[in-house]
Amino acid sequence: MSDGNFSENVQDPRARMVARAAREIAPGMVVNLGIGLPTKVIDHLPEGFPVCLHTENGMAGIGPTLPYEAADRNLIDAGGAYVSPLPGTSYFDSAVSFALVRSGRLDLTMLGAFEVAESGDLANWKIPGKFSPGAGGAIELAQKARRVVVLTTHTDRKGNPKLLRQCTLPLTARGHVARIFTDMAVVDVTPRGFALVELASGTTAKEVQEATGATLHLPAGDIPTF
Amino acid sequence: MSDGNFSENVQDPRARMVARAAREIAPGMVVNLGIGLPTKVIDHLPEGFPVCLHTENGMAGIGPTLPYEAADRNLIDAGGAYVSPLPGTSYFDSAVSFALVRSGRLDLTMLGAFEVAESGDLANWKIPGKFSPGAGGAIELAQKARRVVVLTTHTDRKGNPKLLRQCTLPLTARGHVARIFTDMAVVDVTPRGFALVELASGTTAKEVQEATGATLHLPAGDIPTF
Amino acid sequence: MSLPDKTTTMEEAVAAIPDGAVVMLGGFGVPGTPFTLIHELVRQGKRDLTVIKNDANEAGMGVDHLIVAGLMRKLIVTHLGLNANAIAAMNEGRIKVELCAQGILAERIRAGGAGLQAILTDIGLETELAEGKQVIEMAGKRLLVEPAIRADVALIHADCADPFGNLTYLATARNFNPPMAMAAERVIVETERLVPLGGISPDAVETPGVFVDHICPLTQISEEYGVVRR
Amino acid sequence: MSLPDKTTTMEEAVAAIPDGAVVMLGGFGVPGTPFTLIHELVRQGKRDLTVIKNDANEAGMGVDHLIVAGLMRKLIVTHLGLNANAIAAMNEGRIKVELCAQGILAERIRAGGAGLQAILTDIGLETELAEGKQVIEMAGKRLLVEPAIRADVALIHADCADPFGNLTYLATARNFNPPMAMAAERVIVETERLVPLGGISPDAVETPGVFVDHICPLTQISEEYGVVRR
Repeated sequence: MSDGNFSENVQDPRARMVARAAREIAPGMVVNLGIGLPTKVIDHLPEGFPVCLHTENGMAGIGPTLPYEAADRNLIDAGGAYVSPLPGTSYFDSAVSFALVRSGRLDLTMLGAFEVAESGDLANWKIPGKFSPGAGGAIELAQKARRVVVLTTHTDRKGNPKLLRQCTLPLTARGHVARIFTDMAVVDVTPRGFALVELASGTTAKEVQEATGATLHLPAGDIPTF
Repeated sequence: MSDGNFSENVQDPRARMVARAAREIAPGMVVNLGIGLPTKVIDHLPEGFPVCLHTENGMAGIGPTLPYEAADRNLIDAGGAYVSPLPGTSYFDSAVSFALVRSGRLDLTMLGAFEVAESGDLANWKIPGKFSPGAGGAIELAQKARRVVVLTTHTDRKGNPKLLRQCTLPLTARGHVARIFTDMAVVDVTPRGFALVELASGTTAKEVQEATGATLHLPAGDIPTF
Repeated sequence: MSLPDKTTTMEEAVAAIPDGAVVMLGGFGVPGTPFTLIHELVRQGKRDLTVIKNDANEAGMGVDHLIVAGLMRKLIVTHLGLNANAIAAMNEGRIKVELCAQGILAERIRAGGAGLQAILTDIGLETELAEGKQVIEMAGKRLLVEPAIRADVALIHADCADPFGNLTYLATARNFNPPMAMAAERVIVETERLVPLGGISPDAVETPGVFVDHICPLTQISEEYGVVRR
Repeated sequence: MSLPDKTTTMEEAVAAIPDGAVVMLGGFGVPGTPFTLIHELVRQGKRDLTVIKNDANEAGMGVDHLIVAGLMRKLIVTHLGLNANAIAAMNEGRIKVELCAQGILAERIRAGGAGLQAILTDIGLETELAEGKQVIEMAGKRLLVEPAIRADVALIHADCADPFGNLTYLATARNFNPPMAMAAERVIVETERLVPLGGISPDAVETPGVFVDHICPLTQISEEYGVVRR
């Protein structure tokens, strides 16, 4: 965790994406961070920042992760990391945990993605024939958080775009992604499709468009960088 | 509460009915006693008898009722009586309280009645135009307890029978009453209709038949008394 | 990270409730009824309310004040037999009353709090409680569709709260409070005790603060909360 | 009145489970998994089991023993990504796997425990999780019918129990244990600690003993329960 401020001047593009995503969290929010890149957002929150982190295995108010030696065997997050409580943390069962998600008490979820469509469709749980371990809690997080944002590299390992006109993989949820943070840009899902909001410093709008599998609408004026 | 044994030699016919009904409770049962006559069954259980009494406002393991001076303002039963906990009592919310009832964990409920039909139909919550305060928890108790028995005077204040071929009042539940304890008799609901099981001492089968609004099938041999 | 502070005054919390609101009230009889919040509703003269509560309390206390003051349009309830005012208001058409089976009311509220749309149940089939309700067939069985209920506001009585809104209740004062505290757009809590963050063990929390919007510490426990001499 | 004693041995409690049983297992990852009861299932060689659990644990622990021993016919689960044995058994057709959205599995189990027949939800609509499910229309909205789930047996891991079966859990070891402990014909609990009746405050009980059939005190906490070094 950083020291009282959001992180600045992060060099690595992925770390910069994560640091930028952290600024998406407003004081007082209830937030669920998905497994993988989203979990790292926690490291970029200012110390003492007023936020309630939720994990779907039954905890609101996640504190810092603990090393093996200091871990409590009964206290993990949904990704299996050993975490700690804060003053004011609560534990609850799995039914209550998703009651919170489905009834609108989760202000924000940050999820990973295989594919995101310009309509806000998300695919992040199944690659038929290759990978189908079950969706866990992703369906409900993606469908019911008040705001759904995605953290992902802009392209896959082979350089293929992950932001597409339509998803080709089985969907997690339809039409709920509002914003995408990548190593190249911040992109909003709008009624017109993808809209470029910010550029990673050193990246051009042209490069982002070339790495995107759908039209990228550009803003009228200057494009902020992160 | 009596002293280590079920009550014997009770003189008053209503008290005798209640004492007889108490012997319906087997050790280890989970039991809900409805408001009115059924609540009095508690006074006829032997001290230390192993039974878990449930009240629908959120308690399993009711202990003795308390006088005004000793009452806890936060601890009542569903009828508003101030009760006490036992070692091993638990409190829970109203959703859990009826989860227990509907899911088959309630072994026995004892309810009052306006009318009981020979098919086991029960009417005990509404007299149209006169009395319709709502059924509270009665519908679920009558429909879902593993065994439903009724405690009632055999006739109403005007001497009209309460055990009938068909109920005339709105039903609480259809076909669930198994046994009826009255001031005159113990009557079972069978596939053939009402069957006389026991007689209050000093009462004849003929008298019971005359006070009953349906055919009363008599047992082959002697009829036990209570 | 730290957890935000939701303490406020009762005046302010109740001021945000609009006329015409659907309001859930915790409590079963006296225990768990948010008597002080109800008084504040009356003091601020909130009108045309739809109230959801297990029972109508008794004459002269709790929900009865809303009936007497003419602030209630509709009451969704399981039993109002102990309050002659409520029965009279129903019979004279001054309030509309919807009667529910008690456990089904609890489950409909819980379903609202759990973000479900409805439950399917056989409770009340073949009784007049089933009249007018949607019936569907599932695996050859006829079942009633009982829609989830959510409210604009839930008024909750807790024994103990921390500033984030984690709550505990005492004995049978729990009753409808936990499901209602999950099922409203705005959850306002009156609490007998306020402890600092960390003052309630994370395992002991009965309503997680995530569901709660406003915490109002009570400055006194009026006699309405006491033992009723009958 | 007094509350009955339900303590017994693990051997005896598990012996009553028939081959072919539908068995719920508490736990999410390591915390709350009834590892010792699972070992006893394997030792007694119960066959043809249908297992309902959040996840398939990891290779070499918990539910994996049932897969490796060939005792499991079907697994109803939300995620099995951490257990390569489970994925292989699924891909090779040795076990049938039914995948559920996590919160919907929890709610289906809870509905079973609450004596409801089903819940109606929009979760999973327009995804392949909706395939083959009954859809109904309520108030103009299409909704999925998700049937309640009950099991023949639930195996539960508690931190603390009293002889009547009142239970408490620790931290995130709670997870699926409370809803499962309400949703089975026979509920068997392994507990790290056994306290006398009255040893758990009535307000602190997380699973009321009314739902519980057998209490088996653990004599040791094997390394499976420990912190996993990754």
